[in-house]
Amino acid sequence: MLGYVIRRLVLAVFVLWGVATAVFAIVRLVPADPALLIAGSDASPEQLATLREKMGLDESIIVQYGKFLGGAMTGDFGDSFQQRVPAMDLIAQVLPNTALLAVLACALALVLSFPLGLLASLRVNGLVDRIVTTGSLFTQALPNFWIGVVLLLVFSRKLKWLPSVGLDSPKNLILPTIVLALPFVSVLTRMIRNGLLEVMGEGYIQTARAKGLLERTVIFPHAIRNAAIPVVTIVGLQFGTLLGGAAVTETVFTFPGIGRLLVLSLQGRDYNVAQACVLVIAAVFVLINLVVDLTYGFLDPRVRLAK
Amino acid sequence: MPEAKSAPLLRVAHLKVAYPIRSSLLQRQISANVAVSDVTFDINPGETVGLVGESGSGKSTVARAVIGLVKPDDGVIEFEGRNITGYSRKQFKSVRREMQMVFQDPYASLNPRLTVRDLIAEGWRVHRDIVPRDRWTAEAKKLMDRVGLNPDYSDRYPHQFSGGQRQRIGIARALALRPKVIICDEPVSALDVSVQAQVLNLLDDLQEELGLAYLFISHDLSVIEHLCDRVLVLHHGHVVEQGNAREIFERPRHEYTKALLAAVPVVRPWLDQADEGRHPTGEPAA
Amino acid sequence: MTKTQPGTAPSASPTDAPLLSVQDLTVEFSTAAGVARALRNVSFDVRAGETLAVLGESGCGKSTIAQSIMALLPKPAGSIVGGKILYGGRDLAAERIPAVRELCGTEIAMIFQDPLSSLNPVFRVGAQLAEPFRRRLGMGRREAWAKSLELLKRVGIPDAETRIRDYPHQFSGGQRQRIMIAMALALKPKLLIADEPTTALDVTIQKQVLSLLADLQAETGMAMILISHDLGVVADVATRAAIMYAGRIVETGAVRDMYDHPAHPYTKGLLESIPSQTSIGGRLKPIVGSPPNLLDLPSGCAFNPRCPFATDLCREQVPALRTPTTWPAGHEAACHLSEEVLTHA
Amino acid sequence: MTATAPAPAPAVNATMRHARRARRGVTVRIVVPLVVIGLIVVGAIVVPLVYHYDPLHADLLARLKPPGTVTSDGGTAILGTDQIGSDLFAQIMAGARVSLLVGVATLVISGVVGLALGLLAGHFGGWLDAALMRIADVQLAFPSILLAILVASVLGQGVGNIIIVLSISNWVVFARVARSQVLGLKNREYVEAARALGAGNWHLMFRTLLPGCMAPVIVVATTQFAQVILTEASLSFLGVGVPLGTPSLGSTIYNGTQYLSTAWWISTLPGIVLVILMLAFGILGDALRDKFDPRLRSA
Repeated sequence: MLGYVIRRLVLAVFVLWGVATAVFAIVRLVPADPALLIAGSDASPEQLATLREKMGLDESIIVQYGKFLGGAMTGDFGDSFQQRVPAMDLIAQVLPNTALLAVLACALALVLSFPLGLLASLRVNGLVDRIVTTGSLFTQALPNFWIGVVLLLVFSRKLKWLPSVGLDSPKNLILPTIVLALPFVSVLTRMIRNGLLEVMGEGYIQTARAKGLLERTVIFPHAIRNAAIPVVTIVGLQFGTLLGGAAVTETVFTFPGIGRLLVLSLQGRDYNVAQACVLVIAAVFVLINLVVDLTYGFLDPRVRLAK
Repeated sequence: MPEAKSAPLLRVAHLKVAYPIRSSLLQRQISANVAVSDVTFDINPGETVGLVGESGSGKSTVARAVIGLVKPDDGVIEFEGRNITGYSRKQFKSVRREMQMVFQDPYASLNPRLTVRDLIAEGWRVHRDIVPRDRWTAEAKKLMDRVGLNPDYSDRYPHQFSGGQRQRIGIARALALRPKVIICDEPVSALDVSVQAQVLNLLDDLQEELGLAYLFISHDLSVIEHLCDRVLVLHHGHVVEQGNAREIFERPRHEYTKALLAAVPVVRPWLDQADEGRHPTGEPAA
Repeated sequence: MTKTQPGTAPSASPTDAPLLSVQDLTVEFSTAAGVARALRNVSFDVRAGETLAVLGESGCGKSTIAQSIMALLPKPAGSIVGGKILYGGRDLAAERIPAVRELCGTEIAMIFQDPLSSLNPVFRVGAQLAEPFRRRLGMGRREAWAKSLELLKRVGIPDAETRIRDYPHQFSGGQRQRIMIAMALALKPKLLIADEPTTALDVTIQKQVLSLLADLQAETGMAMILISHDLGVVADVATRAAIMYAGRIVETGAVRDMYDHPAHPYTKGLLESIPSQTSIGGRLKPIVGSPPNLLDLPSGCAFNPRCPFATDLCREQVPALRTPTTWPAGHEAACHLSEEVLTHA
Repeated sequence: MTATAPAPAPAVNATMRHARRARRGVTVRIVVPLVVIGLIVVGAIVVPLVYHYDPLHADLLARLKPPGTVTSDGGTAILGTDQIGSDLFAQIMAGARVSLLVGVATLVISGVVGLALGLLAGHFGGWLDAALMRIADVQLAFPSILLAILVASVLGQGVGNIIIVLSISNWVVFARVARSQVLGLKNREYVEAARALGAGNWHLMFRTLLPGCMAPVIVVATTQFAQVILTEASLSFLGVGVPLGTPSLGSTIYNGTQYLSTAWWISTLPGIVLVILMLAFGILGDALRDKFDPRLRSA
């Protein structure tokens, strides 16, 4: 188990380094001049020169890269060009909001999908199964920005039940949570349904039945525990999609989160902030998947006890 | 029966194969799991040598090493006097024409996306000079007929055949290269008893007709006893006993061989109680 | 199912009522390619303490018998479409699944071919062993654990005190099957169904597992149904056997009677196709052809296309199980030409 | 010796009808989505040609007209007009054309690259495999839409750039599927049999392993196609996708959101087309999965 943990940790660090390098490369190595990108095409040569110096662009690319990595490790991504404050401060303001949103969406998805997936798997082609299968197809087909817009129109503009923008009251969380959770629910439900169906055909389920256990006991814990193992991995991976989806959803609802900060900073060419946003989101994602991998090892003794 | 004077077709001396154990952290090799060590035997033209052992005895590893699917760590493999141990993949290609293999699982060993004709012709695609392309269909049909399959079914896919028929396809594929020796890795253990006998008879007929040599691997002692001239008994990667098949089955010397023979269920145990000579397969020669 | 004649039930002496009596059991599976008739009019009895073997090749339906008795038929594909499974005055074929499961474990238990996939990989063997005690008898954790340990020792797992905390993948194949046996026998069932219990094991391990089963049977007096494809294993373990082909019992009787004087051409063919001392160096006598497709059985006797004795009658009429006058009671074969088969050397 | 070909079953009963229905179901679920996708493709090619659609042509008098309005030049705007007076039907179809183009191009590029790299990595293993998989790990640590947003905003707007961006974030999926499939097949006896015949790397990779990878790759391609179109729409919605003036389903939906309460159709109708397209691909992907992976197929 220790070897497994160490291996996962090393991998996580490596991935973060890779992400940082990729971000650096994307912003610095594209043919365009970052200073020009930031200052805009109408800037004077003097302005550009000052900016280059300020950004350290006059130094060699290796030095720039070293400084960038060093800064990234200490959470120093430079100042925002627009607001003249450290990029990390801006992120610190909005990160908790996104975290709250993501956790709520995740929780909602888990709470909905486990019973739905279970019910669907109990009677294949039954009523619940058909509803779940069709429903999940629909939710996956709906672009989340579009649902967001429609929900806003219906519940805040027409019915005036819920506030539309910002984050002034807990009520502001309701619509974004639903929009973020929807695709997640459909993926998870199908995953649980198919996982359970597969597990129910395994030999140990026959054994459990042959022992005369009630069907309830056959499912809890025998089937569920085994079906949950791949689901845990998917939850981790889907969390990334969820964080990505936050950029769109937060924009639709004008929600003060890291996704919207990223979009705004890109629109304002505030690359220091944009870099920081991407790296922070990637770090969160890597961290969550690290936890997921360790949970996986805990759930499956074959992984934990492998020599 | 082999001619005793001629040079061996295949000579294996002190064969050792180990599978690396890698550290989970850096995937560096930290030690090795010795699958077989110090295995030595010859196969003469037209002869059948049996490798018998339980799971984990390394008998399949020997087969895979001989045909070049795994690299031996030590020892020498000679084919018709040529040392093929260190052959590169390209060099090995010429050996593969002479040496073919029939696999255990008639379901997994045939590419499900190829027709029987294409399965048999696959070897001709690799070795261009055996059969010209325009003769493939005709030759494939001939081979199907030879192994007891209806040549009209040459356009069918493996899943349309039963287990025994698929094993016949596998044999036809091996024969297509016109080899001198065929390595049979548990060729009948996935088959039902009644069908197993058909395949064993087919192998027997082909040997007689084409002068093939077999390296026959099985866990089933009665099959080995039926078919083999000489036998090697493998246990945990070591040869515990080898020699003339009849002798080993009638007078096993090693404790493991004795235990193995004693463990085989006897079809008609009641005959044994009357008769003194206990045979693994029941039915003493009465 | 109108044109087939029901097989006659084996004669039972009135004083000795069978523990389990299967009568005219017929089971169908629906598959994408059509309906497979897995079992047709299968009848047999098992008496307390005896071992009945069900012998047959892959796809003959022998495992379906076990699944039918234990209500383990895959749903919704498989269903019992006719016949009775009588146990303790109840017809299990007619009862609802939960009612049958009540009997599973306490009255009838089962072990399977592949001991690795039959054990749940994510639970300790101790927990799996304790389950019958805890869930069925309502024992406390500690008591159930002690009972499990006792069982583990009984089936010969060395160092049971520590190994009880291990997971299935940490055991060898033979040990896993021992654990399965311990689990099946936990609640002292009256009947054990062993479905190819040693097929996945090496011969030396097979011998140990079979002798363990024999010991346990002598100890508890339970009856056993052994499902196997191995003529040797059947001769070793059982006194009586039913030989199956394409979903029907084609011959049944004392193992020794049948092996020495097979009355069905299939039994005869099976016995002759095994390599034996007399066949060394020579040719075997296989049964020609392949087993039939259960979706499209030949008319008449299902064995007729492979049978050297077959006549027009065999191609038209399904033979019923019968005991001709010269045979010992209880030895029956489903063949129109049994007399000829018997006299044919 | 007869091959055991499936033959018609002797009796018809309830269980058999069930089985037949399940089989027919898969076929229907493949054919119907294909027809729907085909119709949209034909529409996307033909309609803009017939309508002579010009996205930059503004007709302020014809702004925000509801579906069915007769326009000044005598035609009927069957789906209404947008905020600059363009015919919405023509615009949606032109948008679908851009979306489909982006989807197909991305899929071809990322599919070919991913499949090739996955095959190589799976077949040869070693450092190539390790390097490739670490790159994949890094890339999967990016939520792909973030990568797309970042790259798109650096590269600038444009259909070509969108295709590059989406290809970069999609090849990994194909590479991983192909690689894991190859790893699964590699030790199958039929691959060993090909090696025992003396087959070289080329033969093994393209004649033996590649055909075995195709089924899951096709399934993944179906779902990825939907994902790509959706991501393109999202990017256009965020303003980093197709340039202004290029209609895409995403940009049309975005443009319509400001008018939702007054002209619901601008945003809703292209949304519905997008949903229909996504649904068709979703159903198709599921049906193909059922066809190729019978384990999950219900009896």
